[in-house]
Amino acid sequence: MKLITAVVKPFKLEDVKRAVEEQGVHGMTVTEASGFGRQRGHTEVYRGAEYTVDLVPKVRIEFVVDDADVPRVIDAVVGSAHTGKIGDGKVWVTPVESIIRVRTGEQGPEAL
Amino acid sequence: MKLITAVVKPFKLEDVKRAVEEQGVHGMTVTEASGFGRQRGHTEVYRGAEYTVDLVPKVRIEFVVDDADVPRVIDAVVGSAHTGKIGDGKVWVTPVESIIRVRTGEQGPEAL
Amino acid sequence: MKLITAVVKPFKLEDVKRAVEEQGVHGMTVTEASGFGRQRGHTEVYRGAEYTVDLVPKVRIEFVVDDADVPRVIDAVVGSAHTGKIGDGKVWVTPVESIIRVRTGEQGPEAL
Amino acid sequence: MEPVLDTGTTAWLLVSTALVFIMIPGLAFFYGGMNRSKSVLNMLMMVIASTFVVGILWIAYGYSMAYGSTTGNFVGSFTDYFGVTQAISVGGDGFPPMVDVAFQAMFACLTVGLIAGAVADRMKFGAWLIFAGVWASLVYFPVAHWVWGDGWIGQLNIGGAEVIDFAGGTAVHINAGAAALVLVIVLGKRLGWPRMPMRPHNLTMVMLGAGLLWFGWFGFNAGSAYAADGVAALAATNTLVATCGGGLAWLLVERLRDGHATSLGAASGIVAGLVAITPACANVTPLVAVLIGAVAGVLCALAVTLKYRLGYDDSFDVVGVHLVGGLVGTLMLGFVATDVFGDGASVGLFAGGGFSLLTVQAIAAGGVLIYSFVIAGIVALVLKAVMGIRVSAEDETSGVDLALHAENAYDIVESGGGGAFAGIGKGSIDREDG
Amino acid sequence: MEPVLDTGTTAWLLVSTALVFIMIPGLAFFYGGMNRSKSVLNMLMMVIASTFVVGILWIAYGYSMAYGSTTGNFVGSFTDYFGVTQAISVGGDGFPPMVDVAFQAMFACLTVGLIAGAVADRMKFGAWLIFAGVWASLVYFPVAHWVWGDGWIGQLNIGGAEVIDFAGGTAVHINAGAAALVLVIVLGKRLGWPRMPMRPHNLTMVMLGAGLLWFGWFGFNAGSAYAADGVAALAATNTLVATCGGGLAWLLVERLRDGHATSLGAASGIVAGLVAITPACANVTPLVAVLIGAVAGVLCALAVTLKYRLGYDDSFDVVGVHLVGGLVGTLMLGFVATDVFGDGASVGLFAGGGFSLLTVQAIAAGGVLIYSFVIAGIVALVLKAVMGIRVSAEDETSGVDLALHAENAYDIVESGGGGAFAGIGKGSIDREDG
Amino acid sequence: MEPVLDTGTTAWLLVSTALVFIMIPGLAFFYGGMNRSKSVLNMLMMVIASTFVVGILWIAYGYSMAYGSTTGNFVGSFTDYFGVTQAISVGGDGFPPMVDVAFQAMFACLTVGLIAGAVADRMKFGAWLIFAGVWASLVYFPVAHWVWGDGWIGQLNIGGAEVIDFAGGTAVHINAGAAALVLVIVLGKRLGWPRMPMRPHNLTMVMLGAGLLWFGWFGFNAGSAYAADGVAALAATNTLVATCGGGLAWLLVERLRDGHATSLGAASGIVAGLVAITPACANVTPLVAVLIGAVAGVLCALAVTLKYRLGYDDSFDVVGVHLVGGLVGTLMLGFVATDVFGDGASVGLFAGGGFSLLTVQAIAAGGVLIYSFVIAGIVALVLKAVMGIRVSAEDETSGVDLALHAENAYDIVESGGGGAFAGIGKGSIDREDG
Ligand SMILES: Nc1ncnc2c1ncn2[C@@H]1O[C@H](COP(=O)(O)OP(=O)(O)O)[C@@H](O)[C@H]1O
Ligand SMILES: Nc1ncnc2c1ncn2[C@@H]1O[C@H](COP(=O)(O)OP(=O)(O)O)[C@@H](O)[C@H]1O
Ligand SMILES: Nc1ncnc2c1ncn2[C@@H]1O[C@H](COP(=O)(O)OP(=O)(O)O)[C@@H](O)[C@H]1O
Repeated sequence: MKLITAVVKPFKLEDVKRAVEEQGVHGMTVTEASGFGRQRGHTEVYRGAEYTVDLVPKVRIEFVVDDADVPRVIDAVVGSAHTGKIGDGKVWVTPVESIIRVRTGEQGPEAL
Repeated sequence: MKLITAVVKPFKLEDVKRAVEEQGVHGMTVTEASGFGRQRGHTEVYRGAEYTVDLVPKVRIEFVVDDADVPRVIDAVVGSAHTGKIGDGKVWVTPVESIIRVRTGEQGPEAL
Repeated sequence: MKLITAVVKPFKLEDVKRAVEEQGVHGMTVTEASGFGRQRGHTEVYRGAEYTVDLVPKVRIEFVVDDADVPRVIDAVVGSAHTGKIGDGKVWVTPVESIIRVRTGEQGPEAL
Repeated sequence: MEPVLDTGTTAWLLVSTALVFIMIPGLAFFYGGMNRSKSVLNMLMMVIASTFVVGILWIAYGYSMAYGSTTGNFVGSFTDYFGVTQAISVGGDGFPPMVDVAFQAMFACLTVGLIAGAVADRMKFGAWLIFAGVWASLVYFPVAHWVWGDGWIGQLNIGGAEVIDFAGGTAVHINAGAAALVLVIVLGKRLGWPRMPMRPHNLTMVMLGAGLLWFGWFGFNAGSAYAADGVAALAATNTLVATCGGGLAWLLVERLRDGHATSLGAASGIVAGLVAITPACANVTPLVAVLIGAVAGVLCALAVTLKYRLGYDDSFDVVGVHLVGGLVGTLMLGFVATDVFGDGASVGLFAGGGFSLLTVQAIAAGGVLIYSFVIAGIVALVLKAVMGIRVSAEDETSGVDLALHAENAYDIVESGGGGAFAGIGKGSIDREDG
Repeated sequence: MEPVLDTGTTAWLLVSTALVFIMIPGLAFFYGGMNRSKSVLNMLMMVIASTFVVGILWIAYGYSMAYGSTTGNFVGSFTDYFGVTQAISVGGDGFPPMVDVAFQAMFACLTVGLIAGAVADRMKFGAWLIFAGVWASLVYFPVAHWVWGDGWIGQLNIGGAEVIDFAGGTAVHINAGAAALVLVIVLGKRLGWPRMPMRPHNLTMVMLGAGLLWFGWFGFNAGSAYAADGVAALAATNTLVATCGGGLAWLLVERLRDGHATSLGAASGIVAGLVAITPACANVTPLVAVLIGAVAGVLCALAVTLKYRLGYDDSFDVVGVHLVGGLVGTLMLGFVATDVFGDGASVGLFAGGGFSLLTVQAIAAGGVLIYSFVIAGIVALVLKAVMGIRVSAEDETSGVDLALHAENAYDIVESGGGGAFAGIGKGSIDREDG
Repeated sequence: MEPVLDTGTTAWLLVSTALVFIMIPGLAFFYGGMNRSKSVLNMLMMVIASTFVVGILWIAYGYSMAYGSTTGNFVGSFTDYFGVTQAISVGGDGFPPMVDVAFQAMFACLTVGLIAGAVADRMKFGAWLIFAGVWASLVYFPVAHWVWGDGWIGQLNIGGAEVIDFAGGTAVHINAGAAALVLVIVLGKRLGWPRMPMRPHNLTMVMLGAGLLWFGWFGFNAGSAYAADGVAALAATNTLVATCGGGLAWLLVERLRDGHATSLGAASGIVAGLVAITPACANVTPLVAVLIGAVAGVLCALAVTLKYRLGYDDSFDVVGVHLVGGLVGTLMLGFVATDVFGDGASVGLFAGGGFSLLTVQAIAAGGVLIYSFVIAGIVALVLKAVMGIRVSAEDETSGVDLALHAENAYDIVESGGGGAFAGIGKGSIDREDG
């Protein structure tokens, strides 16, 4: 099993959710985050003053999925979160050794 | 060492905390999250109108623990977070290669 | 590739950011968190009453970095987040199997 | 005899002016709290900036159109009080005319602001401001003349019954409600409505707004007595208790229909009660005022779900609360109005007045409703054709606060202690997201 | 001579009515900010909805019980002013009686609302509303008669000294404080109290509440002069400066005791000063008013920790601030009251009046304290037996806002820009959690 | 003839007192919303606690220094009204003198509070309170004497032209603005300024503050007529429409300069318009008032960026809005003042009055500006030398709310339902972080 972590632009959350649902993903966990990357250095004007923005709002989405589903889910996320503009985000994959559903105690793929 | 990530119902946080403390867990890190899973599809009435709820509030708890403690901690979490109703959450385990305590620079089990 | 997760005191975020930038880290993702550790048990007085504080505010920072950069980045984080007082936080490392840049679809080190 | 200044009445009108003023921010918060957090500032801005516009138009020519010498009982002279310099005087007969200018200015600004609650999240800011100015000029100023100036509604008399619209159930609430209805029909629904819940982002703000509205409404209603006397006192008492009735009734409906009495319901019931008692507050006894409020509470609580059945996205229920509540108060007078002060006021059916009062009330309400609906609809259609009145889907999705005003309302770091995020950019603008 | 309407006084009473009204939302915010964020709406609802109930009861029979012809100096006639139609008139002797109905209605609603601060997070909403209505009927209306009607406290005279309770230290604050004390004893502690900190979730809201309370208190105190004259002016000045004294004193206590002067302390000191000067504001000079406020600031700051020692969970210190502050002002008058206007008012010990004034003040305070405590206790016990007054532990844990009102106060997405969470369900209800 | 009490005027002054009072919390919120969330409570505390101090000083000796018999037209007697007991009376000539004590007390407190907006995030709380008390004593009380007592500004007469400062453009706004300027020069910049954005943490709070300020300003300006008459009515009307002009103008500048009209701009434009019309509200017609507001809106919107060029960290633009806005209103009178009431008031250049009025206006403005700047600078330097006026860098970084007041403003758990974090410590204090 794998954990896919995606950091994407907040307004893309709905789209990503719909895209992965179509791939049969049954669940995900979302947190609000702030991101720092190449977008850094971008300047803004407010009340007549300029300043540099470092951290921009992102959402961080986690999916635990079966190994076999990883490529499809990644494609769905990348496809739906893509705008082509800087700051679109990252998706990374880490190994998961086990997973349990709290409600039932089921383990492994059944827990998803 | 392992990282145990638990996504549970917010009002269970206190119970989980107490349960893992009894297992000798020395620390944890908590973030507010929103969850999407089988609970999705559930409908609500507000101001006379019905709508579907997708994301429901959860807390996401991380414990870095010794390999040997993993089963006990998982049992404590699952036991204390359990309500038997849909949306109770998930617990998953990922490998940790190293850990450092910032205050002292200690590494490995001593850092916990 | 590795994922470095650092949980540090909130007011150290700026310092950590600067320190890792000097190590050439190109990006990071930050979430607000609450921590529970040895700091627990600490008591406070408010409105004439004493009570124990369990969860204290932290920030949780994630860096995906090349394997080779891990030690340097950890040193930078530990060095910059250090105050020597209890509650300074932890840094842990987990393996990453792949990473993709959403904007371009680049994979691996190029995605960083 | 020389005109005598009544300083007590003048003091009361000055205060009432300030009280009605605070309803404007009150309204902004009442609506703003119902927004999602990505569009609350835009709502505050719509209400405040339309006040900027209408306040200036009012002293330029609005007061003159409302209170100047009449042209065919339709509209007052544009120039009689142009710039309101003619109203400047130290004294006055009872009160200086300028205090009436200020007092009524607040009514004009507030009435226009009411409409904003219907168009949350999706209207172009510039188009809103133009709509506000044009609607005030073509609809509100004439209708104020109809009701309070020398206009046809004030002149109506059927079988001795004359229209009762003490503080503006018709001129303010039905008027604004009708305009809101047609404006949202032209504007269209919010993206995702009604599928997405779009619940209030800050119910304490809604409550603050309701509290300020209720507070200011004492000036709105009791100030409309144009005297510091027992009429004002009755209006104040009725303003309190009708609202109690409205709030309680709305909560009961929710408890029975949805299972829970909500704070949004309490706030809405307050406003429904206030709206309904507005035309009626000097023409019924307090227990009847409770009844009027309660009926409005029930009917408005039911009416706010109409939009789901009929499919117009009146975002914060301007129609369901102001149009319906205004009709409740205006028409109930036809039944329950009594001659409380024994000065020969028109009375309703139950007080032996027959159907005459009900008839004139219905004519007044219907006349204003249709006029406002038609003119507002034409204005909206013209603006839509000429400049567009709706923001892009992208701006609507990412939020009009950011898109139109380059701001997010909140940058609250609850951990506080570290100030980690504060001002580093979290509250700032991710322009590439647009 | 025909009764003459004083429009200035009438205007001032109309305004004071509105000013006391705004104390109700002010109180709701003062308390609501101290809640945890999972129960703020319930606090707003308790204060607002008890106002709905008490407002209606007041005009139905409350005013009559307070100001109707007396039965044994204990309670006024139920019917003299039933429905308050008897108070309707255009003019009046000085002011129209109806303005007194409205002004005093606010006192009744506010006094009941004060009690809500003690029972945060855990009382059944329906039980609260019934308690509010019954306590108002059995305690507040009679006590108002005792103090301001033809009741025994107004009649007390020992050695020429008569009770001074200008704006209601006894009738309002001691009265509400005593009821709050017994109600929380019957109701029990919040789960986790006092182990869990349960700190205020929004101190800016507490400050807003304190600001609105202070603002409205000018009407509460200076309006109680029932005239727009120098007595009202002195009351207003004292209302300002006693509060300055109370705020400063509380901050000093905190600085010395806890190390930091807090904003919760500033807000509490404001209220303590206001409470203490309420009975006294027309009977002392401004510098003495500062002293009264400062003494109240110190004593209340110390008193709010009593609950930890005695073990009653008076959540937001209704006892520590209103009961104690009310006693401070009422009893200090026995020492420092002077005949400021030279009209023969009772004076205290330091002005050569001996112990007479202190004695009557103590009798009045004690009488109201005991009566309110006993009756409120009986009402609470009966309600507890009959219907239960406390929510389930599950509802209390997950939060009464959600459990009772199906709402969360806030759904704020600070990142704003994306509107990712807004309205998708984060602010919505996870019903399974219950 | 016996002095006659005018209850209408007295009522209006009592109300105006309350209205000016609410500007104090209004100001606190206006500024507080602009803070980062780690320092909002400290801002509220600075404004509220300086009110505690100045309120007491005012009745002790401030009123006496302002309105007592003059010493060389520089300052009033310290003892004439010491403790203001001399002002106690039931009646009075027109109004009881005590109502003037209360009304003017609010001006003193507010003026001092204005300065706080410049020193956000970094000033020691104790040092601020001492500065507040000393500046009030050495600067505000004498300057009030200059302008409204028997002081030199009130005596100025050049070619028949006398200074016009109706409600305090010079005495309040220029005075506070000049003090703020020198204080921030002595205090130094916030850490990270101007590199870090430090944007407002809660723009709805800024709007609430602006709304309350506007509301209270009706009492500030129209109350300064010291009568419930047509002068007050004109002042009220101008207070409305100048503000509309100011708000609209600021939004236009932002739209053209930055691309977006912001809510911070709307709020700032409101205050700029209010400041500018303050001295002028009884000496111009409403359309000219719109012009004054609009000019202030434009010039202040441009002036707030000066600090970046000149390098002083006037955090929330006390200089840019109050000093500049006060100068705009005061000096524009030299051009546009007209004798609106035909009572021989000084008129400006455009009304044929030549340069005399402009000259006296400039002398008054300049005199107060220099005096306040110099004395405030000396006070600040002495305090800096004696006790230090700035918090440690550590406290500033982690936030003064926590460091000075042991609190965080917010502990909002938006998920609500679970109440997971609420009160468990998230809102509590991580003392080791300091
Ligand atoms: N090395 C990294 N580790 C963790 N998160 C990262 C890393 N690099 C980027 N991110 C996250 O991805 C987001 C987008 O990255 P950025 O470099 O701004 O844009 P892009 O991927 O389009 O070049 C960042 O805001 C941050 O949240
Ligand atoms: N595949 C997944 N990856 C990550 N988080 C998940 C996944 N599935 C569920 N979750 C989390 O677990 C929570 C509970 O899951 P849900 O399916 O609603 O209930 P249950 O586990 O009782 O069937 C979700 O709200 C979500 O936060
Ligand atoms: N076992 C753990 N798993 C996850 N996070 C932990 C763990 N132990 C500590 N932490 C995090 O590190 C923070 C600091 O730990 P703490 O024990 O308080 O201080 P120190 O590391 O200085 O001894 C905690 O607040 C928590 O967020």
